[in-house]
Amino acid sequence: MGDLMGLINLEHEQDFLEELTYFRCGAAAPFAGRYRLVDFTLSNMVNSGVSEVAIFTNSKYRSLMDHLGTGADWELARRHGGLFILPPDWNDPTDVSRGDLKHFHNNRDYFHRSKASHVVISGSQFISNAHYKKAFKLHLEREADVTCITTEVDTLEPEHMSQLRIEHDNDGWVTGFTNDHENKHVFTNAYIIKKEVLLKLLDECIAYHKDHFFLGGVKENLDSLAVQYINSEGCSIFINSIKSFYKHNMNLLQPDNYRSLFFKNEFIRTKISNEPPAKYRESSKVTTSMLANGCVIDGEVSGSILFRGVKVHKGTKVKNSIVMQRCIIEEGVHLENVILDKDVRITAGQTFIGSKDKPFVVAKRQTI
Amino acid sequence: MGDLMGLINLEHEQDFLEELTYFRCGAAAPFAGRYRLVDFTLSNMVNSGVSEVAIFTNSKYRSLMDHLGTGADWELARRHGGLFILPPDWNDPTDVSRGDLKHFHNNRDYFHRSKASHVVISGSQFISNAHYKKAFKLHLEREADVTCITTEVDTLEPEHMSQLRIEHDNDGWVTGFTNDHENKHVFTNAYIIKKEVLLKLLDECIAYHKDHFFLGGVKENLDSLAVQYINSEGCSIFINSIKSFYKHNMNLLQPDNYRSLFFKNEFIRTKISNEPPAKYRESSKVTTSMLANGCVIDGEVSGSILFRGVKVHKGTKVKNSIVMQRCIIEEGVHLENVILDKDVRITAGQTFIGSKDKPFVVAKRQTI
Amino acid sequence: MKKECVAMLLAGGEGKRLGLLTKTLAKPAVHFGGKYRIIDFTLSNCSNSSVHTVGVLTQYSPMLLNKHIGIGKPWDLDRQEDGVSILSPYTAKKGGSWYKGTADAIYQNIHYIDQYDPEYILVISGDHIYQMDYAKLIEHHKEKQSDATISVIEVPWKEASRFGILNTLDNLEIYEFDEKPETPKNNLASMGIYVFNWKALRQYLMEDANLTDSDHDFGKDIIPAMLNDGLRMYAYQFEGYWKDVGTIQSYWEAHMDLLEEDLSLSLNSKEWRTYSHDTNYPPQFIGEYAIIENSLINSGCWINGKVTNSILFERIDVGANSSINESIIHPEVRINSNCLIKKAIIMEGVEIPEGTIIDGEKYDEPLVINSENIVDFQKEGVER
Amino acid sequence: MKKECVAMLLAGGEGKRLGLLTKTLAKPAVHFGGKYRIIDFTLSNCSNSSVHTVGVLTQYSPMLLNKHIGIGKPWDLDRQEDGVSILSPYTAKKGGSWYKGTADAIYQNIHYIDQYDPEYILVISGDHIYQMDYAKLIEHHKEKQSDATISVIEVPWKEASRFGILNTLDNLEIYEFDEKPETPKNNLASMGIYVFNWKALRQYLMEDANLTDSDHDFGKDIIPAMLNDGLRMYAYQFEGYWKDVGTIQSYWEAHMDLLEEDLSLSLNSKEWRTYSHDTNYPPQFIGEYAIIENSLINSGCWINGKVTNSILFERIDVGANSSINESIIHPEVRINSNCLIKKAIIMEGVEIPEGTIIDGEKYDEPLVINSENIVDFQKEGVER
Repeated sequence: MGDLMGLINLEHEQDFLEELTYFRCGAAAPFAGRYRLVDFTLSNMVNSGVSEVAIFTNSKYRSLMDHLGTGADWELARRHGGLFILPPDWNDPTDVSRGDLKHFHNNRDYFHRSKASHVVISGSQFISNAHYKKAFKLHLEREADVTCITTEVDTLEPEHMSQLRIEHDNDGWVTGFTNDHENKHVFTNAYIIKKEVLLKLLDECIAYHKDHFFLGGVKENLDSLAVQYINSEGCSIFINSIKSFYKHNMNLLQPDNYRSLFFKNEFIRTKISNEPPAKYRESSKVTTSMLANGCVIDGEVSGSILFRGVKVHKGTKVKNSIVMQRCIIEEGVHLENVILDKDVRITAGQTFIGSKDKPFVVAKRQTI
Repeated sequence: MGDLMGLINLEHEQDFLEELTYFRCGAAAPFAGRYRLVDFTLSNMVNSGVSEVAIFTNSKYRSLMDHLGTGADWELARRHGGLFILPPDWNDPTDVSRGDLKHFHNNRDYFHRSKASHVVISGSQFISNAHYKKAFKLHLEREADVTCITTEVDTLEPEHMSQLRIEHDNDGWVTGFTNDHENKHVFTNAYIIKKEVLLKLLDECIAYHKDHFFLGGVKENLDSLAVQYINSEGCSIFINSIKSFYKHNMNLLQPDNYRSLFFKNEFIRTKISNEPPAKYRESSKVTTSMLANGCVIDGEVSGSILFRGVKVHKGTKVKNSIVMQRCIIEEGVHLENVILDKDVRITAGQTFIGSKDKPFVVAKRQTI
Repeated sequence: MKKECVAMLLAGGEGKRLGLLTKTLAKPAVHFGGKYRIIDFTLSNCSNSSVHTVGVLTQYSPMLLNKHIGIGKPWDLDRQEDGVSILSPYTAKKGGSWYKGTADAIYQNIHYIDQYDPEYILVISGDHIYQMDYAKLIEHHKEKQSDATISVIEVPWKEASRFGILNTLDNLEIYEFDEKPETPKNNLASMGIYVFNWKALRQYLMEDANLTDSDHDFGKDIIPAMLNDGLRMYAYQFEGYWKDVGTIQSYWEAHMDLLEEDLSLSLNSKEWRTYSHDTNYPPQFIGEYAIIENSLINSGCWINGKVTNSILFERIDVGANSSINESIIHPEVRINSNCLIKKAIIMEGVEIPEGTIIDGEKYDEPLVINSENIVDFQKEGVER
Repeated sequence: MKKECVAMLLAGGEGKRLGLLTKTLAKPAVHFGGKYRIIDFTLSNCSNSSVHTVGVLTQYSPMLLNKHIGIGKPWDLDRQEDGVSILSPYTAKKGGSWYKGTADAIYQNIHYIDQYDPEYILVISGDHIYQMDYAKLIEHHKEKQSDATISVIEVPWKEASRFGILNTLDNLEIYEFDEKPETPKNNLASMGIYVFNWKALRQYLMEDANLTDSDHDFGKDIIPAMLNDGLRMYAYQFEGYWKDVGTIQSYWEAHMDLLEEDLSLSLNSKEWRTYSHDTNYPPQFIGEYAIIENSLINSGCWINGKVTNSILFERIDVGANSSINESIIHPEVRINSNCLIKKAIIMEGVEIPEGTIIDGEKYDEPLVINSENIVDFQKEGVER
């Protein structure tokens, strides 16, 4: 797979998680007890043998940079290849490119310097634990220009509504991208593309003032391109709103879903931490929950996800909630259907209750 | 020296090298055959035992990031501590800070999370090869709030004119910062400051809408602060214009200056490369020059500085010039008092001649 | 390049009294504390004390230990110019042999130390559980202008005769070293942690190497010789948790200590981190009917039974209706349903069949279970 | 974790015929090419061929070699899950010994290989100068569905009797192996580079280990045994520069080759980089009266004399009026003024006093100068 390079394009994924994306981009939002959304796409790339990955970031990328660091925890801190976080920093007054084309254009170097002749491109909103190897094999066998990763859903949920759907013939060639609300064949925004095709479309897109590489480059040229599809295997989750974020966190508390996301394939890689094992004290009562290391539990926790280093004091009940890194929940608190961002402290004796459709969200670093 | 953390503040150093800073910040400008300006300050910090360094960058920081990478080549790719390149990325609508205070304010975390209780702060325009150890020792002995690194120059040159000068009493306490054009005691913009003093001045500066930490915080409060000075030892070079840039490159071709910058103390660290030794072919004629590895020389080179991977073809003369990475100078060319930025190709048979005061500068990646 | 201080970490011990735990593993590599190996405590001490030049002397079953230490990344000891170096006994053309004693181990590696031209040598071992700032010890050594400084800890008087006891003046100057004295004059026990002026030590090592009747041991030979010659030697009193986990019983006790809240040993301290490798296992999953009390549990565990007063390493399954009490479960263990495990240490990778009862309370010391002796417990049936 | 291919790099050779150059240094660690050590070529081949799992077998004077390889950073072989591992002969409690032969070296490290459960084993040595894409070799091995593939190079017919010659069918299938044949039937010489199916090789190694009369050598024992049993064995023909720098003369010749423009060996290729450690020496300084022709010069050099047809490693001073011709100067050498050096190899750290004349043309092979034998040349006076 040395022939495949990676690109995570975050240009068109901005601020989709309300309070959670006030100070960070969506890709950096914490998920599933110890991860950030970007970990899934990045791990799938690395676990498929991709050894160079660029990330087009737009704004609020600081916490993303902090999380990814040198890339060492994803085996990407390499002298040749590796991880390239590319914030917007361009100074050419003659540059007329727009939207994500501005990223593609100003980072042509990244594509030119690599020996790879195909690029796997994805956003961060599709969560799975799957190799791109199979898709790449198909892509090469069919000699496709583009191979789209898709998923067929049983029931259409609100989070699928904004995704493109695909139509195709019996040989797996894509014949159309639509927004047909009845179509259950959903595009994941991940695709493999020939590098030379990418560079050609890039020039065209800029010449015609397009502002979206996939829509303006691939979708509009579908007639003249050979576009395959392949269904992603296993767990397929879209997260593009607080509601879908909450729902899919909670779904992981069903053993089958937990197993399918985490134990069906290679492990999802994330930033290495130095937290000690979670500590359950005498008075702790924990059921149907996921806990990360470094937690210290004195109270009751049920149906919840606790990130690293969360402290739950005595006499406190945490139910159906998501509690992010280093939150401290003091004594006698009652939380239900709540999302606490990092470093929140809930002072003693308080009660906060949201609903499943509208969880109560507390932005980071607050004491309430 | 675990007690000293580093900060390289580039906010007030923008675009001072004309063509050379069209696409990069000044700190990333190549210097002396294999370095970037920032290498000198960064190496002095690392060689003084500083193990965490933050860099406040403003714009055009991409090539700086490429150069510094993970910081491994400066022994700063550490799990705890290390190198933090901090581009402007802040999203707090209530933030009223201005100028470099915006950097200080939005990166308070950097100061808080470190155990160090003093900070050494510098820009990138002062070039030397000297420890901060002596200055830090004095700083601690005198229990100073701030210790300024200064240099006493024999002759005032144009590049000194924009620098602050210091006045002091017999005990080494600074009594004034001036712009007195006759004063030869020049401030290098490098200083050590107590972290608690820094944080206090930071709050004051923001409250009073200052836009320059040193001028608004330290200089204006000189009466209430204990400010020492210490003269930097050895080579002391200021680079803040194309003219001083050219002059100081050329000065290094005097053996004493070369020795004093490179062999008087520890080595200046820079990005590790994989270039083979320089190759001198049969017809090469090279005198009074500095050459980096990877050069291949067929022609005549005198009084010049050649960066990595420069090719000088047969029948070509390069005189009193600075030729940066990977330039190709074809056959029968004559260059004199010229600066070629990276990746320039001079096609066969051409002549370019500038003057010492006004060298002919070619911006990067051009074929002429 | 010159370094002020080089640490030599002795990690070659066989740890025979740990029985099955050290059958194929050096003692410093034995799992500890739900996530760590014993040596992690010493390596973390080095890292937290800014002692960045560390030679680790391995010999007994070094494979896993060498792999664990690797390039020293978790402890920030992967450095270009110094960092951690693994020093195994060198095999010359005509064969090699193990180090003859602690002093011989250092003697054989003089060339390693000399390249850093240090002022001081810190000699430590990878066998103990403790959190200590070596910088303070070295500072003490400098202040006292000592030739050799030995770290000591106060032990209960009645136990003092089990230790090497240092008899000191009020200013902590050492005038006598009593190895396991019958009637101790003091209760300051040596922790086997030394700081030496390298020049002085080097001389003693060279001389000791030529002595045929020497055990080439710090405690038995070098320290007594130095005392005899009247070198300046001081004790440094350490206050805090320190435990030699030399036996199955003390290994188990140290784990139970870890569950005590009021001991000064803390894995949760932000000021004094204990570093080790981390894996990419997902967060632990606690099932609907799980009961967990007073326990430490690591990533990747899947708990459906009852866990009390126990320490679970990573990736452990506890089946429904199983109960674990006062036990230590090493990584990748699968405990099926309806099991009862009490006061036992289950070794890495063991699968405990449904209905197994393992009750260490019936024995003198905690039971150690591996994939061989587990068969002895399979047929005891279910009685709860 | 599983890896398709594991490389075993034999780097234990004493290189006796290199005389002074290998007196305290393993042959693979000898300086080469103005910046490199011999083993860098093989390690760079691994890196450029995407062979990321490399066991390096060291034994003779391994200290410097181990330090040079370190964690494998220059070759991008510092990896969490595989990367480069140094495998020295293991010292067990009762002593250890050197590997008995090339096959024994692999046999002793079966456990290392087994942990990656590979399909293929690539056996290479760190003694040769060449640039080769092992991926193509492995591809060839797969295409031919071979059990063992040996890389060969065409040698001049008249020299063929100095090599191990492989006799093959037209399709490159090997039917005979002739060690240094008096009348060679072929001019395809083995380069000592093998790919094996691991399962097959493992079996042969186990059996060979039990044979008391075996030399435990690939060329002498394993390959003949495989041929004898009728395994599928193919040759892979390498085209390019390949040189065994086994003697002073060939070491010197290989350097002169490096100065030839039209050889396919290129240090300047962007497609096939040769990696090594880089230092922070400043750019080389060429003085006012310097004359340099057809030479390679590294960082930190300071040239005031004349350098022709020579290769200078880093940090070398050449004084005024000194002349260096057809010579190889290792790092940190100081050549004072008025010296004449011709056809010589000056070893690391030597200082050549003013007016010294060293003329290798008078001898059978190039002179090797170290800090001991330099005194023999000091008094010969200046005659230019």
